Amino acid sequence: MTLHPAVLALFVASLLTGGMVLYAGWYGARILLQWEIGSGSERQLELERRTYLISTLLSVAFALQLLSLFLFVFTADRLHGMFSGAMCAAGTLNVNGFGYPVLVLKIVTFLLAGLWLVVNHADTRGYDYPLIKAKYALLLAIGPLVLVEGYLQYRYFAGLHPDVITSCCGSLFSQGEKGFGGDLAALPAGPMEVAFFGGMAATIACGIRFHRGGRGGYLFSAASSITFAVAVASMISFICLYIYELPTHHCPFCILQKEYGYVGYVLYIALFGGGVAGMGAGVLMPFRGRGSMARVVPALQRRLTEVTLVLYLLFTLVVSYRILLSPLRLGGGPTP
Amino acid sequence: MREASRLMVQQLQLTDLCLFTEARYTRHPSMADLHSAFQDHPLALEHFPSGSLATPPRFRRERP
Amino acid sequence: MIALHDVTKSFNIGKPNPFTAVRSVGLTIAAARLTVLKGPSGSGKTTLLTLIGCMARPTSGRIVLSGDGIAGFPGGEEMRELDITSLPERFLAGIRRATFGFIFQHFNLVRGITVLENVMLPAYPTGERHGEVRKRAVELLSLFNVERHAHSRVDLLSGGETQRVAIARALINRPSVIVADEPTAHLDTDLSREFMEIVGSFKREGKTVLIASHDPLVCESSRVDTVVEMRDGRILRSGSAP
Amino acid sequence: MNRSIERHRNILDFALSSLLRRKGKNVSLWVMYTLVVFLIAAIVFYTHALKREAALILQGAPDIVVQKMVAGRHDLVPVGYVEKIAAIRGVTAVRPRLWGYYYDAVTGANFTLMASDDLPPGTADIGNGIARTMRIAEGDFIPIRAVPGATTLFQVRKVLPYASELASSDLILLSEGDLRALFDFPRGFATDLALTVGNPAERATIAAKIAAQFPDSRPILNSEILRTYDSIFDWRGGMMVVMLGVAVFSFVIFAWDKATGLSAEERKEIGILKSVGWETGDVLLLKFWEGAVVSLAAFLCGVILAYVQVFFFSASLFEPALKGWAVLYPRFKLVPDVDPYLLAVLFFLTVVPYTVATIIPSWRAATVDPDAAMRS
Repeated sequence: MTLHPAVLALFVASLLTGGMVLYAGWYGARILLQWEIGSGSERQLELERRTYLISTLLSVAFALQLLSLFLFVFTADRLHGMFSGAMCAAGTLNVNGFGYPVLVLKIVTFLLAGLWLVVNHADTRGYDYPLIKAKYALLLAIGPLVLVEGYLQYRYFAGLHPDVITSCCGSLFSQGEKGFGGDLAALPAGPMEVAFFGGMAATIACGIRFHRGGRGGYLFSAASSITFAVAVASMISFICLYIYELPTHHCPFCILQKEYGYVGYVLYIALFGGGVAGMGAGVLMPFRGRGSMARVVPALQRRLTEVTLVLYLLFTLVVSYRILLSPLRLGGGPTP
Repeated sequence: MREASRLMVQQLQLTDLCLFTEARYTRHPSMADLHSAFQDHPLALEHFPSGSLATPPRFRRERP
Repeated sequence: MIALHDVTKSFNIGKPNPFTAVRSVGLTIAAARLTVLKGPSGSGKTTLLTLIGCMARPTSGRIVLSGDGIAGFPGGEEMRELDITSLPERFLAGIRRATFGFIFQHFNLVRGITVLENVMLPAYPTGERHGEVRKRAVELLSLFNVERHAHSRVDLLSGGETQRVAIARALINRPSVIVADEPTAHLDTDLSREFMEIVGSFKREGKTVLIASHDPLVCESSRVDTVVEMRDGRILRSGSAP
Repeated sequence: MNRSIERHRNILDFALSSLLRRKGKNVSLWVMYTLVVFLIAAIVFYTHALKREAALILQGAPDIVVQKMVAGRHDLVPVGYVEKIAAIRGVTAVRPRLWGYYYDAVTGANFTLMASDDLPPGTADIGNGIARTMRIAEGDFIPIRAVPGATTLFQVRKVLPYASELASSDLILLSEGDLRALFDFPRGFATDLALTVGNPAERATIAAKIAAQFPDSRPILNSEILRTYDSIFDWRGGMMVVMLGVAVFSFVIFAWDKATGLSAEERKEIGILKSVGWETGDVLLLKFWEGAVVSLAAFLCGVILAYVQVFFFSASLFEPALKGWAVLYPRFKLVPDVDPYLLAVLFFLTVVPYTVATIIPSWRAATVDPDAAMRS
């Protein structure tokens, strides 16, 4: 199954990303060892020039990571025709054991990549490379993840044999099913709605307070991360039900399809964007006071908070719009 | 364009598109058995160029 | 005002042919004055200019800019003094763009684009509105009465006109310091005298001017305030003009 | 915020002017780039459109086709099977089909002959491809060498419509009697049986029953007929892309070489930019915008050219490859159908490798020392 053009495209993407991250990681390690800001020696100048290369490489690599995350899900959705029993991407990912780990790894590397870009952006604003050690340590953490993900993705597609009987998302994400998908689906709709809307309200409140007063940065970042997790869980537990207008269909992938107007993309982009921005603001908190960062980090955090607020608000509006619009009324729901 | 072909297939109960008219197994890939490409003699190799394009369908290859 | 403390710049360290262009130079460039670096070629004049003009970083020693606010440095407005020795290149370039205007020996205009674009070039990365930069560029060109060449290509200009366009380009970002490396090397006497007129107008506007030259017309000109003699990377004598 | 937008605008403006200044190099790069995108796009469009066409046209194919196999070879099926198969519950109709191939020595083309019951003896309906190849029209006579040796002439009653050429370009329809006489078909046998099944869900179970009841028979389901063409081009489409991967790889090396091989003029220009006030990041952005403009232009032109080639000229470039040694090749127009997903795949296969290949060269170009211009 590896000779399908889309699969080849994904391999090209993960090979290039892996290569770039390796190259950047190797230089990152060299920088970590030989970096002394004071000296004007030619080696130091050479290393500083190298930092430009590394940040360019990694920005391209992580942009590629984002694109390949969506292409991966879309390819899985596109290939469900090959497998009897798979009605959407959920089924295709379930064909062999590598499907879901690859997806989870892709999401994790995407979030870490977003954080790296935020830290890198802050570092370039400071005039004495204040965060360079933190930046490359984080890079050395992301590198292996990206390589493992590339390998698993290869194993996943290589192991895809058509006509394998796979279980559809209906059974994967149904109440009765044991396992991760089932537990998420089994979460009761009523309390989850309260948790979701409460989380959103808390994040927005902390966000505004942090944006105006500059206090409570950790609180805001924690709130946005928890709400991110709650939102993902509530996607499966009740949001999809309203979109599909079907009380049993919990699949988080089907909303990416045409018949639901690709609303899945809007939701996921808003959710992931807001999540990364919120966590980014949190990651920068410890560097608020350090030297040249004192002036740069608060301004950057304010902008990140704005991004989180806007995206989370968009997410909540779309969700509540679909909830009010859809004829389905869940029993315990707070809505009239 | 498409309607006329659909009608033709419906009326005459055709089974394959007329794309590669070189050999039996490339003209009707869904009908041909696995061995029609090597029908000339026991050691025959497949030699029609479009044979490399019209590969035997998957359901023929996978299941016995 | 720019102060250099015990600045050394050597190249190809660790390679077979290391050489030191500038050896532990101590120098202060007074504000709103015309300083001339005098000395034969190879005496480190040009390297010293690149160090002062934030183009390169010294191997050792310290360079300190001072004055009422450091233009081009984020949050520099209310700073009295800034040690720029180990600033990353991004910030050096910011200061260079805002504080220094460069005039080169070979004029260094970009062939293939119009004169106006050449003058506007240094302002592109600042992100200033295109319209404002263009208006200022046209004013500068008319100030040096080369405005009629605004839309012609650079290689059609005469030596004198090219020099004036180069000067206009140096002034586009309203720098407070003008750095010129052998400006009169390709000019005849009356064009050189005219150049010194322009330098005089800079001083009247309160700009600091730094010229590296061994052209007697420049060194003995009455407008010079300090002459710094250099040889083999060291300062022999630095005193006010005779 | 608009300060950085203005900065991007200025640098993009300068990037465009610097691209135009070095026309020779950039145009040759753009042409190569467009060619690579065109080739991959044409392949991807062609395979996608053909698969959709096959899936839609063949929906009318028989629900189940039963063939008799003798030692792995397709053999004639005795008419006796018809009653037994008709007896299976769920089978609504069984129609024996009589068809075969005919090699016409004159034109060297292969035709498909098929029995059709509404034709008076001595007449034939021929596909448009045959009419074109043998240059005959309605009312003319088509010579067919019969098995006993004599060449029988059939009068062409009707030429099948041009629009249906994708399905019937090489078809000759004769009455059953003529066909049996021509090829000395033994009485009581047919080529295969076309079954219609009332409830589509039962097709698989009925096919299993037939296979169990007649071990020497081979049922072929309608869904399998439809998916025949999925596997043809999928694998082949992939193989083509692998071969084109080599083309992309050589193009990427070409782009790398173009990006590293800076002319003295360019290096001097970047030196001037750096000395005048540009910073490494700005020059990197300049190089990025140059690459982006070339990539976008090439990607758009390549895709548009591929679209025109595949949907207006129905991939005439590929015809020799697809035609092989066949004399007769159907003329058909593919219904345009471009799927944004394909464009994304195309983007990954062409623009992404180019961008990655030019990062390091443009970085190397951008790290010219600011004081280089002073010393020149």
